[in-house]
Amino acid sequence: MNLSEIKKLIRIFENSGIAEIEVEQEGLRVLMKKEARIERQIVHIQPEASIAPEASITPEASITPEPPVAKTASSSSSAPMAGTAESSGKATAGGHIVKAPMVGTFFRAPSPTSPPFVEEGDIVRPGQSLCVIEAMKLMNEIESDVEGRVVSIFPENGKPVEFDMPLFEIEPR
Amino acid sequence: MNLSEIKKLIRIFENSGIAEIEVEQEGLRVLMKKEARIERQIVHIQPEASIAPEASITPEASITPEPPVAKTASSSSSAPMAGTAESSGKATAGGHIVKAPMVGTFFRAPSPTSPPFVEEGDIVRPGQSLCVIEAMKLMNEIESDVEGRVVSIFPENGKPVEFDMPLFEIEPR
Amino acid sequence: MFKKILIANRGEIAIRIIRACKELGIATVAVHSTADEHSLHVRFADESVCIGPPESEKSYLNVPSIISAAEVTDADAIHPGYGFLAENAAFAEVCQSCKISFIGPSPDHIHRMGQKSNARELAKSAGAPVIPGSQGTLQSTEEALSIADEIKYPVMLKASAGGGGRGMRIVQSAPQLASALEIVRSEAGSAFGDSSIYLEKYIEDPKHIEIQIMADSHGNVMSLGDRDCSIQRRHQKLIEETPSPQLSESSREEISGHAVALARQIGYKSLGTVEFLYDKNGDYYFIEMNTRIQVEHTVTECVTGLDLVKEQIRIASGEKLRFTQDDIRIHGHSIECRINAEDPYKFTPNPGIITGLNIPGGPGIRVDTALYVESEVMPHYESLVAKLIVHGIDRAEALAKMNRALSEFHIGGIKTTIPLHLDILGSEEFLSGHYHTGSLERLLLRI
Amino acid sequence: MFKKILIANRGEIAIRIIRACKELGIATVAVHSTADEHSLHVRFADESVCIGPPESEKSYLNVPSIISAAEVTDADAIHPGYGFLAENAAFAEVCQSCKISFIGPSPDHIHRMGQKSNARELAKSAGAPVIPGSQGTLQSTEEALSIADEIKYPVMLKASAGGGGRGMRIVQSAPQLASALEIVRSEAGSAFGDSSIYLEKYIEDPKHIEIQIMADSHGNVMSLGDRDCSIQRRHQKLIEETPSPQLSESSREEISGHAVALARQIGYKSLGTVEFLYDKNGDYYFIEMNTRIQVEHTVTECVTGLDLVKEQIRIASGEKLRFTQDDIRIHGHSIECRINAEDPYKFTPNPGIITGLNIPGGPGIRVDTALYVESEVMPHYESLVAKLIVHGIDRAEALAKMNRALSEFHIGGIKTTIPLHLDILGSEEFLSGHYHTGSLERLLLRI
Repeated sequence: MNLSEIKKLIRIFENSGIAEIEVEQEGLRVLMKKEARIERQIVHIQPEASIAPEASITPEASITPEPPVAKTASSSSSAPMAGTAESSGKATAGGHIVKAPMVGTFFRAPSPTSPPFVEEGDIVRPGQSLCVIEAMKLMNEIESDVEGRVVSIFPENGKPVEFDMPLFEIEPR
Repeated sequence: MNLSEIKKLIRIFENSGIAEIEVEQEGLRVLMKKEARIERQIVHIQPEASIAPEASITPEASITPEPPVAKTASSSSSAPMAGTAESSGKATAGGHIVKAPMVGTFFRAPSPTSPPFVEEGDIVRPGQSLCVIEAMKLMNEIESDVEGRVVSIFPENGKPVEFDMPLFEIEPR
Repeated sequence: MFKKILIANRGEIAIRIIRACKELGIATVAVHSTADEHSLHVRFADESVCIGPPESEKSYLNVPSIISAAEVTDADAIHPGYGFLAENAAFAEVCQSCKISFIGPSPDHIHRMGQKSNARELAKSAGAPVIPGSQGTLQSTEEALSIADEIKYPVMLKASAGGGGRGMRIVQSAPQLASALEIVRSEAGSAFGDSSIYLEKYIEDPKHIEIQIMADSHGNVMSLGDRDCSIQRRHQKLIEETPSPQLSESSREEISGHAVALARQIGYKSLGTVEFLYDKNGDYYFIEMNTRIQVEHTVTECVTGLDLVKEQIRIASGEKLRFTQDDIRIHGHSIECRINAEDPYKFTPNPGIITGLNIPGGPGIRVDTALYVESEVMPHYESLVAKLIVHGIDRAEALAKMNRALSEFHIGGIKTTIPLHLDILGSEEFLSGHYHTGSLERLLLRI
Repeated sequence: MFKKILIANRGEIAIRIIRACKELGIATVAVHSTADEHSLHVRFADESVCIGPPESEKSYLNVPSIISAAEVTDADAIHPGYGFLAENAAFAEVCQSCKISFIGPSPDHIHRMGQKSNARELAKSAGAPVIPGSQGTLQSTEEALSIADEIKYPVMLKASAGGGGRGMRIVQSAPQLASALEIVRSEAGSAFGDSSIYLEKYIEDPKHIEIQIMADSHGNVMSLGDRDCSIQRRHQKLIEETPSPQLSESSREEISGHAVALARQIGYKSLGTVEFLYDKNGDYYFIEMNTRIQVEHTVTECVTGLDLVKEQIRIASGEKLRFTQDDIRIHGHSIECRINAEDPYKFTPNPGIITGLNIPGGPGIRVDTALYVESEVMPHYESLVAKLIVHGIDRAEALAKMNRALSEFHIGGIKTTIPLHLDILGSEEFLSGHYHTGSLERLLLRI
């Protein structure tokens, strides 16, 4: 059982009429109780098991909101978005993530002939431009909100990005 | 048992009259409690019992297809069968059960004026007639297949029974 | 024909439009908020773009994000569905300026019909009856008395700045008029800071009758029959049916004629719905025109055999209608029940996770929904979660089918309007067909 | 009209019949084996009776149990569905003797149509063309040669005791006939212990065309149009459509005429299906008559707007048909895909627990199924788990709808024929409409 499954179990428990539940499996023990009237959940997770991904007790598929239908091969291959599940997964693992605040086309430089705003390894300061996102013919400059070193740049230059997509990973300092 | 099965179990538990349930199977243990002040009756099911097929609450039971739709009140009240969930539940708790081998009308005596074949408390032998089931105008005598004492007679006289419905509980000796 | 359509909506209507596109061989782009990432419309579309956070204002109403999504995916048209941006003339204009086809009427038509007083004048000039009343605001008590005499009592006094049921008073006869006028005027002044008042005939217990019209860009306009949408609570439709069980064939033709004449006069091009109040005397009055596809278009589809969303797309792409008014035949009877995630009697929204789902099937049953087991009905959006539509050879069969289908419909995890629908279908008033816009509220008092 | 009907069947057809009863206001009794305790038909019925263990012979084919269940629940009629006891004349007779109405034709009609040689003679005497061939078994090579000359090659030699594709040989021309006769005769002798042989014309690549007829007990007989059921594998229908894409209007009328004439001549009363082979030259031949409701009755319902199960019940209760042949109109086009729990290419049954389910919806889609999430598809019973039926204004729209709906249909936990249906719908032969009973087998060789 991983964290998202526990989160789901909490929701199931919250919506139920029962007062207490304890689930134990392969070294992971989860105990939840409702307090009379206050309705608060206490989650005890044994430290060694809680973070380790191999503590997951059930096949992922049985818990993850299972797609009721599979997308066709053509549809997934034609998806135009630059970011992938992998990149966003990678993004969440490390430092501070700058995400796309709007839908548009991602450009690393203010014009095709200019040098990029930043390169991986550069040090940036708050307010410094990182890229532009073109939306409805307008160039929207995206600024860093932290001081740090640019660890990764996720989208390719000139590719579309959608809302909330990770753009940069910055190691704060 | 995965999350969706636990969810089912919660619902089964909620709708049951019991206050606490613990299910253990293949390294997974689930314990649920209801607030003590609401419930009086406490049923504790041993891990062994939870795996035995006779137990009313087993991991299998939690997987049992739950009704996707509830029957309407009128439908359940008009159900003509003599046996009820209670009687069959009770039946499974104790001794040897003689079940209906066919659909028909249950009669405790060979004719309206005769005395019943058996009464609760009677000792019966293999091959002794216990009742008749009338089907298609034919009287089918149902015989005991064990020697023992008649503990319970489940259907009422003159009521219809369906296939596999418990008719008698016999304590073998 | 379009190559790729972006659907600027969510839920069942987004799926409805994706289905039409698939059947026409047109690629689809779904847009969605972060909350809708796992929604069925996202899964069913060929591509999807996340356009903002859960709040509608920042996602489904976010014009730059939606236009940008169309641009980055090379969509050549946008279907707005209903609600959200469907009747937003400014949005239709932005689409036009960005060379993206808006699947709906021109911005000008949306604008003109969106202003209710303007729509009323257009209808009047096209010969449709409108609710009689004062020309603008009342200047004096004498004027009010003379108009009321002319249009006959009961009349309604309305504050020009009022709305939502406030600043209104029904007047049954002349002796009450002067004092009522004083009261409403002073109420309006203190409530809205504007004491101007107008007067119109009060229509008692009317039916809400609407005509589905369809017009292409080649001058063809036709009616696809009526719908009776009188089962409403607080102006929210709950059950719709066609044909209306009360309208005579001649009234139906007459009202349809007015709807077609209005569309023709203004040069309307798209699907549209012209709404009327129909009173106990058989008189009817134009109230407004909706310039979008409507929730209840489904019942018209059942009885005509046409796919209105496909026709809407074809019209927007410039195609000519492939049939004439004479080809339209109404077969049988159709009823729609709106299944909302609400407490059926308190009408409070009831979002939640769907724990079980049994969708009715068999002959004459249609279900449009975005629900699936473990999907979440979210508080951010409207509570309509499924449309159950039946089609029978006559009203009696349609009613029997609806009762049967509702009894099979199981949605676990949330409260829905299903029990209320069964109550309505069991009420004598509904069964008789002689129900009106006040019937449901009165029925609720008895339950 | 009946007060309570017992449905002697399971799965989708039991649900189909329960739905019709509910809409007619008739109470229902489901019967079930112990394995089907949690089945949807049991839940949907007003009452249920367990009639035996999982094996069909001891439950759904257990006549005393079923009759007894009807007696203890006071059911006044039994609907047999299709399969199981639907064409069992003895069962229909038992019902009659127990004063329970059997919803179907008389035992005599079931019996007469059940004997294929008898049915052929009845059809012949009613003027329908039958496959030409020898009168009974062949006496000599000379006789074979002379008949073959008369009916034209190719001809088929068949062992009288053969069946299931064994003991058959196609002969293309006269020189091969004598030796082929020797071979089949000796094969038949050793395989079946009976060396009698008969000869008939070999129909190359025919279409399977059937006519839905309906006849009441007041002398009214009518045709509800044709169905093309040529997509078959090992004589199992997989896709059915109406109207047949290849039949001309005049052939359709002619064939329908024969079906109606046969029913009228024998005084048939109920629904029935008269099956024909239709060859490349436009010639057609009666093959058999089915005296039950058929799996594919759904497509006829879509295009006629009628509920055939309700009509069947009304006829059995003695009611008169409420319309005439002239009232029957065919609207649009309908296709059914049978979704079986099978490996789509190996056709091996694939029972299992349903782990996920997404049922297609929207306009023109009908699904008949007993599936629900966590239900079990059992090895004891036939593999049909769902029928997906579409209705479009023409064949092109119906095809587009079927492709769209199949792509939305998700059944988790078991393999189904859905991928195969998509292959068939994508094949040129199916698209052209010029497919025949051999098309699927050939298509499978290419996949």
